[in-house]
Amino acid sequence: MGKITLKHVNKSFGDVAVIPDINLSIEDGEFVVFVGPSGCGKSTLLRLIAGLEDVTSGQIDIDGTDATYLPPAKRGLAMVFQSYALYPHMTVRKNIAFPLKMAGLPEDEQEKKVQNAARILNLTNYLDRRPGQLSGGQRQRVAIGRAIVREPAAFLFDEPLSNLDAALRVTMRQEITELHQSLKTTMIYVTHDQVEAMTMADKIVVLNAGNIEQVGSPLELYHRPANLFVAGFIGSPKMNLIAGAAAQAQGATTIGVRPEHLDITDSGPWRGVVGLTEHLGSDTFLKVTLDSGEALTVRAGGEVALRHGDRIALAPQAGKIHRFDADGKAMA
Amino acid sequence: MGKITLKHVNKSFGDVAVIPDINLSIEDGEFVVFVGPSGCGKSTLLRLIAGLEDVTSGQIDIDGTDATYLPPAKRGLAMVFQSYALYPHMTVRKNIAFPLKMAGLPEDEQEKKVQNAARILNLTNYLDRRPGQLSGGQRQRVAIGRAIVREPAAFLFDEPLSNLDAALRVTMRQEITELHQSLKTTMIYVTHDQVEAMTMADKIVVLNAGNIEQVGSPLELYHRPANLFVAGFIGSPKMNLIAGAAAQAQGATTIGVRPEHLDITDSGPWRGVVGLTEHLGSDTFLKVTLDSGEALTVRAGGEVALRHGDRIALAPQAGKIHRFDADGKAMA
Amino acid sequence: ETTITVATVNNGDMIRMQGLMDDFNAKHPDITVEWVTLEENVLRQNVTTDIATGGGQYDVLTIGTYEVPIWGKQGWLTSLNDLPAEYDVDDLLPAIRGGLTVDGNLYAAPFYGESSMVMYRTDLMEAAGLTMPEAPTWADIEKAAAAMTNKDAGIYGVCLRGKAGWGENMAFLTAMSNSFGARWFDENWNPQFDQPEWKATLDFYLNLMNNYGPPGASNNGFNENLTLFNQGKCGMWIDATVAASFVTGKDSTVADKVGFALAPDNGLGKRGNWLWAWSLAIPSSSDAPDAAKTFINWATSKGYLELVASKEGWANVPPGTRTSLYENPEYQKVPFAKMTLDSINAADPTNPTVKPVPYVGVQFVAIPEFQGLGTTVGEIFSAALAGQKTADEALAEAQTAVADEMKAAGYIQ
Amino acid sequence: MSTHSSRLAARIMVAPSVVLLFIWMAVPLAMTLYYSFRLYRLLSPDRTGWVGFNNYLWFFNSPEFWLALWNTLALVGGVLVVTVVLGILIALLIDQPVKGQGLLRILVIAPFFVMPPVAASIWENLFMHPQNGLFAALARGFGAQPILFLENHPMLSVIGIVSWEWLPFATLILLTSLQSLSSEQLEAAEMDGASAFNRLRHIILPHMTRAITVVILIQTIFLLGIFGEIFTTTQGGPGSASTTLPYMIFKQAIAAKDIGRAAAGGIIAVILANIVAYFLMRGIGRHLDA
Amino acid sequence: MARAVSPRRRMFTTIAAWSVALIIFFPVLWMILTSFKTEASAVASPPELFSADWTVENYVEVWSRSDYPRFFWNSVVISLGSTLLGLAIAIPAAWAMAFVPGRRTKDLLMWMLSTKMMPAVAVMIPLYLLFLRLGLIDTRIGLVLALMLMNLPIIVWMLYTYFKEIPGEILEAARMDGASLPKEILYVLTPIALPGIASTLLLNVILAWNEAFWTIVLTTTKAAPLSAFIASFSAPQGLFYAKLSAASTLAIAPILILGWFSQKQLVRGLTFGAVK
Ligand SMILES: Nc1ncnc2c1ncn2[C@@H]1O[C@H](COP(=O)(O)OP(=O)(O)OP(=O)(O)O)[C@@H](O)[C@H]1O
Ligand SMILES: Nc1ncnc2c1ncn2[C@@H]1O[C@H](COP(=O)(O)OP(=O)(O)OP(=O)(O)O)[C@@H](O)[C@H]1O
Ligand SMILES: [Mg+2]
Ligand SMILES: [Mg+2]
Repeated sequence: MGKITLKHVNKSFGDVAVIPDINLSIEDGEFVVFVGPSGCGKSTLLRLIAGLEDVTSGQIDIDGTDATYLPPAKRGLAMVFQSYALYPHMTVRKNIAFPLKMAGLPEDEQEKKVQNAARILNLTNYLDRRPGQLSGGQRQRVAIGRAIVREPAAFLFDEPLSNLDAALRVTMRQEITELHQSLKTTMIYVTHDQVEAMTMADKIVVLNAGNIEQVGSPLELYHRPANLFVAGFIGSPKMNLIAGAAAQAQGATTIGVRPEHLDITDSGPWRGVVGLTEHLGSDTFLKVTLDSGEALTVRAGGEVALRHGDRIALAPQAGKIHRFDADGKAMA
Repeated sequence: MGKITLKHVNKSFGDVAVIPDINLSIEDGEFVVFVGPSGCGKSTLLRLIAGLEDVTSGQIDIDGTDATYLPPAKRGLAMVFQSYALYPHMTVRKNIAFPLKMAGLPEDEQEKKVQNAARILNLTNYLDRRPGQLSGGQRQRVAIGRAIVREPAAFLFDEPLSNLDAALRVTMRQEITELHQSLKTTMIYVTHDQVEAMTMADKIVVLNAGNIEQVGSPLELYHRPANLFVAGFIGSPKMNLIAGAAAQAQGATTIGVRPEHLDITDSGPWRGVVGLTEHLGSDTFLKVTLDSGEALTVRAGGEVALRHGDRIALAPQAGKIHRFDADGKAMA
Repeated sequence: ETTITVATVNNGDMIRMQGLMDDFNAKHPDITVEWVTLEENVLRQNVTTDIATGGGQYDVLTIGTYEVPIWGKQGWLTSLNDLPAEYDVDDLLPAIRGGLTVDGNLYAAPFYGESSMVMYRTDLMEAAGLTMPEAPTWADIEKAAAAMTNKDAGIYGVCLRGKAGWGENMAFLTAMSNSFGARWFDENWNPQFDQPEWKATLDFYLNLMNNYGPPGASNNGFNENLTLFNQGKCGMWIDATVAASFVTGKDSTVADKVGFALAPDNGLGKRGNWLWAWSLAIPSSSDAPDAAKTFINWATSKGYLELVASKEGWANVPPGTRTSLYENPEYQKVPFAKMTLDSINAADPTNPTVKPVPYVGVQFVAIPEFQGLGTTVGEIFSAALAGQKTADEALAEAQTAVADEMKAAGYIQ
Repeated sequence: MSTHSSRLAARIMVAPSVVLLFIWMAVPLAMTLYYSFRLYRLLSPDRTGWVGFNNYLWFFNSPEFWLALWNTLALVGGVLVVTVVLGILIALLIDQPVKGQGLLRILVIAPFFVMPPVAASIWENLFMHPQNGLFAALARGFGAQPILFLENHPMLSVIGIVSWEWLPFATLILLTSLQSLSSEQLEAAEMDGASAFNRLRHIILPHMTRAITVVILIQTIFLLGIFGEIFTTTQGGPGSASTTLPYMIFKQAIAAKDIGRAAAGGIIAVILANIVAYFLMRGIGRHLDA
Repeated sequence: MARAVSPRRRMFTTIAAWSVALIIFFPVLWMILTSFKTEASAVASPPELFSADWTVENYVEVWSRSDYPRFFWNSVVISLGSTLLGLAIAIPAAWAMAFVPGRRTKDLLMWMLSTKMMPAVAVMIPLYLLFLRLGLIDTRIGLVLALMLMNLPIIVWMLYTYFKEIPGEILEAARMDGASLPKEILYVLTPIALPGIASTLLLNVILAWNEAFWTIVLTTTKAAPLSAFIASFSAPQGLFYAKLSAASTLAIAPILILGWFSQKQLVRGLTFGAVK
């Protein structure tokens, strides 16, 4: 139903090769998350898969057949645009019903599906408004609604939850996960949210400047980042990277320790001074400047008594040190 | 310089009172964060303060003088729009320089400030592009750049970081915090991100359906939510709320315990079965269905060995139980 | 059942005919008449295009004395020689009939005819202590113009056509030049604008207009002058005889103070009046020539004149076509009837000028090239009136332009 | 946006227009080109034949040709300046929320409803006429001599009349373009401290550039062919003072009935129009796709 | 979205806008007033703003003199027919050029406009002959075709500008939602571009309505529209301004009504809220 394969896909805008050469295979029913820094080509990749943009070279297969030159409408995919792209002249109801109308569903079934989507998305009271009368989050929900009413071969989501509040986001996250579990439809999902990436993905694809840095399950990436880029990108706050003596001591050019893998113990080998403290309630993040000059972030419990200027000692947890060679590659 | 007071401000769109009656005072130099569910009126409130929307009734003072009918240009505020509102026909450079040009700055100073902002925002390579050629996150950064190059009486940010990746988001968060510290300019900041709200705010304003539910420092809200709404809204994953017998045992209608305040111990009073587990790497969230039927979320360490179907017992940490009366108000 | 399409100009007499169609329809129920009524310029453009390309859109054309000889010669028109006896061809005014006949074939039946004459303000003449002779000379005109002009009161002694165009200022000036002994061409088609007669004509005209004419006269045509005259701003106006009924009509503020005189002369034997007849003709491309002929017979017959007289009174009968009309005692009661007849009789299209010419036409030269030539020369003379050129410059320019065209057209080497 | 399939679709979508317009252009153009080398006078059908470039030469040798060229450009330029400048101002004005906006807009576009010959006739006789015109009456009311518009300022008068006719066209296109300006952009500019003038200069006008370009190009093409108004008002005069190239062609086609010359004039006009269009495209064409 | 403007400014703009509109409209108003005057007072000097004797006699005469309804109906068929046909052909073309621009798009646009560069009088005879051979003289279909082709470049150009201002992503969304190209254009593009389409329609109907050269050259009786009607009232012998004004007023009255409906479609910001 929804197996998607990219073979040597290249995409350039004029002279700029936004995506130099990508090979990727997405299995039927998989939930794949694309992450990567802003501007790395995630939306472009999605648009290539959708058929909204032509590949400069390479091939895209959907379900084993070459779809490289198939028009978007024929690919049977549903998409949530990063910019929403709502139909400004239609009410929310009509916006959501549009794909159903295009598929030729009878009116009453359209209405039933719309009502259902609106309920999930908390939009029931807004069905008769136009996009111009909605808040940013409401617009985003309409965009999601338009995608989920259908039964496409695959869903493409471009940062669908970025304008929603935490509570709704959690709800929506679960809704989408449930949707995935019940439909078993392939989903490709772009997000900047670590929690979304970690919890929803079967497979995370880390992109950097149009290249794939690593593909793997969330925990694989968390525990065994293939290189410095992935190490720094996955996990928030990001992994502490230490070069110099401490690294050489481990036989590596750089070593990395995640903030949550640093314990504050008087016996710790690394000593330093507490700088900024960030209180999230549930946790506290401490910036610690080591005597060797390195700045580390440490995650501590919600109620630590440490203050700016306090001296502490840190110990990395056993087996939680990542080692990287001079090329930034992870060492076994 | 930037004290803003709202007195009995009301805003209706047609029949719908989006903001029924708000009183709020923002001190000069304060960093205030507005949070609340999507559609609760955050953007509207910002637009009222900016003067882009007329109050239906009530008064807005800026620096002690009545600014209710002052046009936006005269209020001396800078704003980042949720929808970016970039000038499509100008390059990034010109977009950012626009407020400076309007203020009549000499070209070379404009260029210097633009370069500086571009550096902070990682936009240096994109200065000659038009907004249409940028990714979503790049556009958002341009919008931020346009606000921060000026020296306004106050900044209004409407979800400025929602489309940025985690790493950049952390950087930008720090940049804005530093900007605030160095300029001491009032900032009003709308966000859905709990981390941003908790770490950046001097004061968080929790809005719900156009009403203020609670105003307070981040930790105040975390530790002493005034009511069920705030309790549920602040903190992620959200606080577990338990009614029924367990609550009555505490003399309350509802009690609340945050996921991070539940320990998994065999001696725990609440017993249940593990359902879904979400692995974030740094943490694992467990959904536990108690024997009494309540579903709780529990935060556990990154590497718990529990699986779907395991039976466990939970104990709330001492003093971390929130009690609410029948009206949802917090009890002392 | 035949349908014929009749193209007509939108003047009052033609419009009136459309209102009287019941009579025709009653007599000829098998013929349906469709009208195309257009303004003169547009009509001429459409009709010319149609006939020259053999379009065959029309069955009856309304054309003037300028077109008939040219088109007749081309064989574009159906001869009307076989009109029934009761039509009484011999009753047509000879001057008019002559202009519509080519090589003995009558190619069009005149619907109404007109000439030009002097209209003047009796009250102003009286105040100036002058009287207008029945047949004034140009000197009389100048004297009267000088006497009547009172620019402060907004009264100008004489209003003449100044608007450029072969049917506007050139109609007037060509007719006027006849009385000065000038001609467009000599017998060998050599243009004559370099001759003293033309110089005299133009000098006189410019002098008259500059001293006694209204400002902005280079844009005044028939309609503009009519308006001015009706508003009492002109002492004299030399123009078409048809104007007589307008300046004495209900829209005129000077209706009861207008006198008429023959167009002026210079004692050379020709008067400065013209001759024009709107006539009905059948293009040879018509597919219903018989029905068309039936219609023309009806529209230009004596019976039609009586029909108009019975419905609208004698004053509204189309003038200038039939001798019998002017012999009718009822019609003789109509004011300026006689003046119209005299004016028409004073023009002779086949022998229009003092010196001999190779062409037919009083205020035009009936050759295909004349419209273009008239337009060009009209512009030059209009510019002279506007003060952009002197008379000499204008004449020299006209001479060159016309000579070039005549060469191009192969009349002269 | 542009993908293989959409490009294919695009080609199919433009095809009908292109094919129809090609036929519409090519056939008459070919015929005109053919006639332009022929002796073809409607009223002298017996005299025909090839004349080489004579018809063209007639134009180049005509004493009024260069003046006519200049007048043509003056007419186009003058009307463009008036309509675009006033069009922008009026579009801005009637875009404001004012009472009776609907009726107001109708009034502003009303001149476009009047057929050009009628419009010219009204202006000539009811306004510019030195004795009966409203302007003359006004001038006399102020104790001044009436201006002889058509005699002393023929080109200006024609430009004035044509501008009045075309102002609604410009206004309406510019107004519609104004409608699509997102209000948030204006709000952002306002927040950025832009004064009303600066918003106009930096946001509104740039937004309207494409519409302005279109107004200029479309009007240029129309204005390059205008002759009716001139015929009704000044007859190209006095003399040749207000003769334009199309009016010269008009005289050849309608008065002189010389189809060969008119055709040659038509070809010259097409060349002139192409030259003008070329410079316009070089000057402002880049705004089309931005 | 609306921010109230201060009453004083509102009043100022109202006065300014109305003054400008009235100045522009004045000649038309004058024409309408003239149509109710007698011929004499129509040219009275000094001009009479309000005639002493109002009359509808001009209308009576104009009406009785020719078959106004037939001319009117021909005008409606020809102008609406040519414009609607033109829109049907031009909307796809403009879609293509606005949303799938290629390197040649600008040239193509320019070329389309260049088909209008030939002065009408210069091609009068060629086109007349062409129409004659095709049997299209004096047929409505002939005029519909001619005017459609004459205005097609204008329609394409105007639509192109309006389409260019619509974010392409909205159309992409429709494509993703399974809309075929015709549906994308019908359900999404057209309604969003409605203000532009309305003004295109209005302007081109007027252009066709007012076309006074070809409509007269190519018709005689059956297909003659109001331009021919008008041409039968201008410049005959005798005073005619009042009658001409009456005829013109009759000719513009129907199109005023169309104008009224079209301008209502010119509403602001249809794209508002569509994209970030
Ligand atoms: N022009 C309008 N007409 C009617 N209702 C409107 C209009 N604009 C906004 N609203 C409604 O007002 C409410 C508040 O909107 P607002 O944009 O302030 O929400 P918000 O808190 O910023 O939401 P979000 O987090 O989703 O951006 C929403 O329910 C929205 O639907
Ligand atoms: N039309 C275009 N012309 C030129 N460059 C473009 C164009 N569209 C996008 N780009 C560039 O391509 C790169 C990838 O863009 P893309 O939108 O795919 O990024 P992204 O990964 O989705 O980023 P974000 O997370 O910020 O949305 C960016 O650097 C962007 O500036
Ligand atoms: Mg993106
Ligand atoms: Mg918002």
